[in-house]
Amino acid sequence: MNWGSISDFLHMGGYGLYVWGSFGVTLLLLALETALLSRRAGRVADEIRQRTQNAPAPLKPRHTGQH
Amino acid sequence: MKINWFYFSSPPRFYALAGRLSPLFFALALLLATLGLYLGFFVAPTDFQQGEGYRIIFVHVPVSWMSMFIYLVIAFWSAMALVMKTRISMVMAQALVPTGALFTFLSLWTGALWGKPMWGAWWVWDARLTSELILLFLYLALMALRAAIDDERRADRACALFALVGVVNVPVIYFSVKWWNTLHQGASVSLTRAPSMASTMLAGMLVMALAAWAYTIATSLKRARTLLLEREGDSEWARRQLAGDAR
Amino acid sequence: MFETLDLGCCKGRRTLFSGLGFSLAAGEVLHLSGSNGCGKTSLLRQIAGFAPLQSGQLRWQGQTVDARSLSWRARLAWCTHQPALKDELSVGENIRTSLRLAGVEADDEAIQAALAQWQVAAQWPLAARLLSQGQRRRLALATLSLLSRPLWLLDEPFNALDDAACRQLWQAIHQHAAAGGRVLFTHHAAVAGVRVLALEDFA
Amino acid sequence: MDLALVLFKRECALVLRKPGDALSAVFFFVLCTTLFALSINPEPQLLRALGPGALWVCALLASLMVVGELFESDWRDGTLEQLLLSPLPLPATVATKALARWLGSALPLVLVSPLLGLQFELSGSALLLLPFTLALGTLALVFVGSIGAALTLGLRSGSMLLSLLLLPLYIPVLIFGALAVAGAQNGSGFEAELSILAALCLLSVFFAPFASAACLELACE
Repeated sequence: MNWGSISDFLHMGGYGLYVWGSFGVTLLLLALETALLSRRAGRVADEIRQRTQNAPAPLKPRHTGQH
Repeated sequence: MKINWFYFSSPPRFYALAGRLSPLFFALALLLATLGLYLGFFVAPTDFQQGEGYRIIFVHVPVSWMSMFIYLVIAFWSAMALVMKTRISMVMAQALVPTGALFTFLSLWTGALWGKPMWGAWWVWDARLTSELILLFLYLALMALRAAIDDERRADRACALFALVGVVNVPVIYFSVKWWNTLHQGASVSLTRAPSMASTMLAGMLVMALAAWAYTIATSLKRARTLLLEREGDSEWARRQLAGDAR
Repeated sequence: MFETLDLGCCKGRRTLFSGLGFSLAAGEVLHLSGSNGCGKTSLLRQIAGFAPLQSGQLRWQGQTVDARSLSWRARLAWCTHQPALKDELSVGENIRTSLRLAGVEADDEAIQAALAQWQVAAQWPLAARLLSQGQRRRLALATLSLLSRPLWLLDEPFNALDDAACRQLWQAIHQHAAAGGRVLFTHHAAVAGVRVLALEDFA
Repeated sequence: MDLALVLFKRECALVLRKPGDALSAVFFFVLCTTLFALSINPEPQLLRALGPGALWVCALLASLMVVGELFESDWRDGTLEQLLLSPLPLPATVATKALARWLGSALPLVLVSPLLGLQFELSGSALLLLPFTLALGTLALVFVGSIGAALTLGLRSGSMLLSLLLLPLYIPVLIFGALAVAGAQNGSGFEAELSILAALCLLSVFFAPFASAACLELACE
């Protein structure tokens, strides 16, 4: 164990700002990306469900010479 | 047994597979990150030269590796998309770009935070840093190019072509900046001095790198799913899939 | 015989046409009709190999052709509302260069004669920027007959033409057909005496 | 080959009929370097140190202007479609156009560069070397730039996007060009940089037309 106390841990031997700045921002941005992604996925699915309800007859699927 | 490489290149199958794999990889990423952070903060010893500040490498090195690796993967999927014309390859290439750009930004950010206490400067024109910055520009250019083109097919192919041109250029850029740098500054300070690293440090870094991998896979699969829905939301399979999801 | 089999076109989520096929024998003229936005131009662009075929294939004399190959493109004459004239060059220079770039060696007399038919011969030394819209169209259409390419693809060729020019265009089309050429043109209105393919039938 | 010559002649004629368009890049280059020199403290030491880099950055920005309009007018007036139907292969078309454009716009820039080098008090050998590096470099920039021009053809905010796409790709040329001139300036040798610059130039002249041709086909869909 490297750390005697919580404040020791936060202090990071004088590098607290830099270390926590790196880890904090990384965590924050990754969480943000995940959250934005979930929201977008939900919104797209909702939109399509709505369209499906309004126009129940599905369009002919076209697979156009591509896999 | 003959393997059908194109089995999962059918959008419905891919959509279903990605839906199953993405949460798995998210969980894996969380697990690995926890383990990696534990190793990094509680097991790895203090560096005798850099003190506790070196612990930034546990996030910096994985995101830097990932940022470069993702670009290669994008180029790979782009080449696949141009040659095989598989729709999934294009969606995958598109899905990776934001994550790659994010990692590149984080690499620069953490690099600056590491450099300030160690070198006394937020930024030095080191070959790796400069290449990383240019990599960020390439990612931004890819996103801007996609945003500027309305026609999806043209956007796909234009981005694929640009990604391939970019991947040819990245090593040239790295080499040229390195050349320039050695002329101007002499040998640069090395960020990762593998030989002098304690094995626990290396282990922590590798676990964190694996976590970044898992995170990238999870995010890109999830984004690919969303993109696929946006593109083909009106097709029969998407409707069936969504009806199934709602139940 | 020029045939198209099972052509289709999707724009975003909309299917413009699908399962479209027709054949065009030597000497035939085909009018592609349909309302605005029904995919007439898209179809022509697919046949010309500018846009990729989204489905189906093109066949020429029974052989499947790659619409993006140079050999296919060497069979086409393409005319749209953009006359491909350079403002800075004179009419003569423009026509001469575009013919030579199309791989045609035509002497000035032949070009002059064709221009005279379209009543733009007098403009020969003028810079192209001095021409009116209609004169530009006439020049582009006059170039067509000089190209000696078997398949003409004309996108709304009658637009911006006066009556005399329209008659001249009909004459040119029939001449081309009589010489064993094929003409495929789009037009929004009905035309008498020409085989029609209505794109709406394939929507 | 014949066809390429016809196209080349037409492109040259276009440049000659409207020299203002072609020379605007040169004016930009002259203006930009002069402003650079003015904004710096007129101390010879400083000017000499910054000169190679400043000249090269201005040349790079000027070649961005050169490239911007490479296919634009052909695309607008329908010439590009006719060129696609020409028996001349598209990569050859691209190369011919790029070469003509380079001759029309970049070569004058190369020729005036020694004069502008005087503003920065470059040494004799650097002044001699500057046009050679710029000639090789701008050739590479125009050919690589043709890829960007083809990609952004007809797009909204095309010129902004063009610079975003191209600047990362331009960096190696910039570095070696500026280094060669700086090397000649302080007498530390420039052969290696010059040969790398030549290699970059050859590579881009050879490969870029194929990439641009693919991008042009895409833009014409």
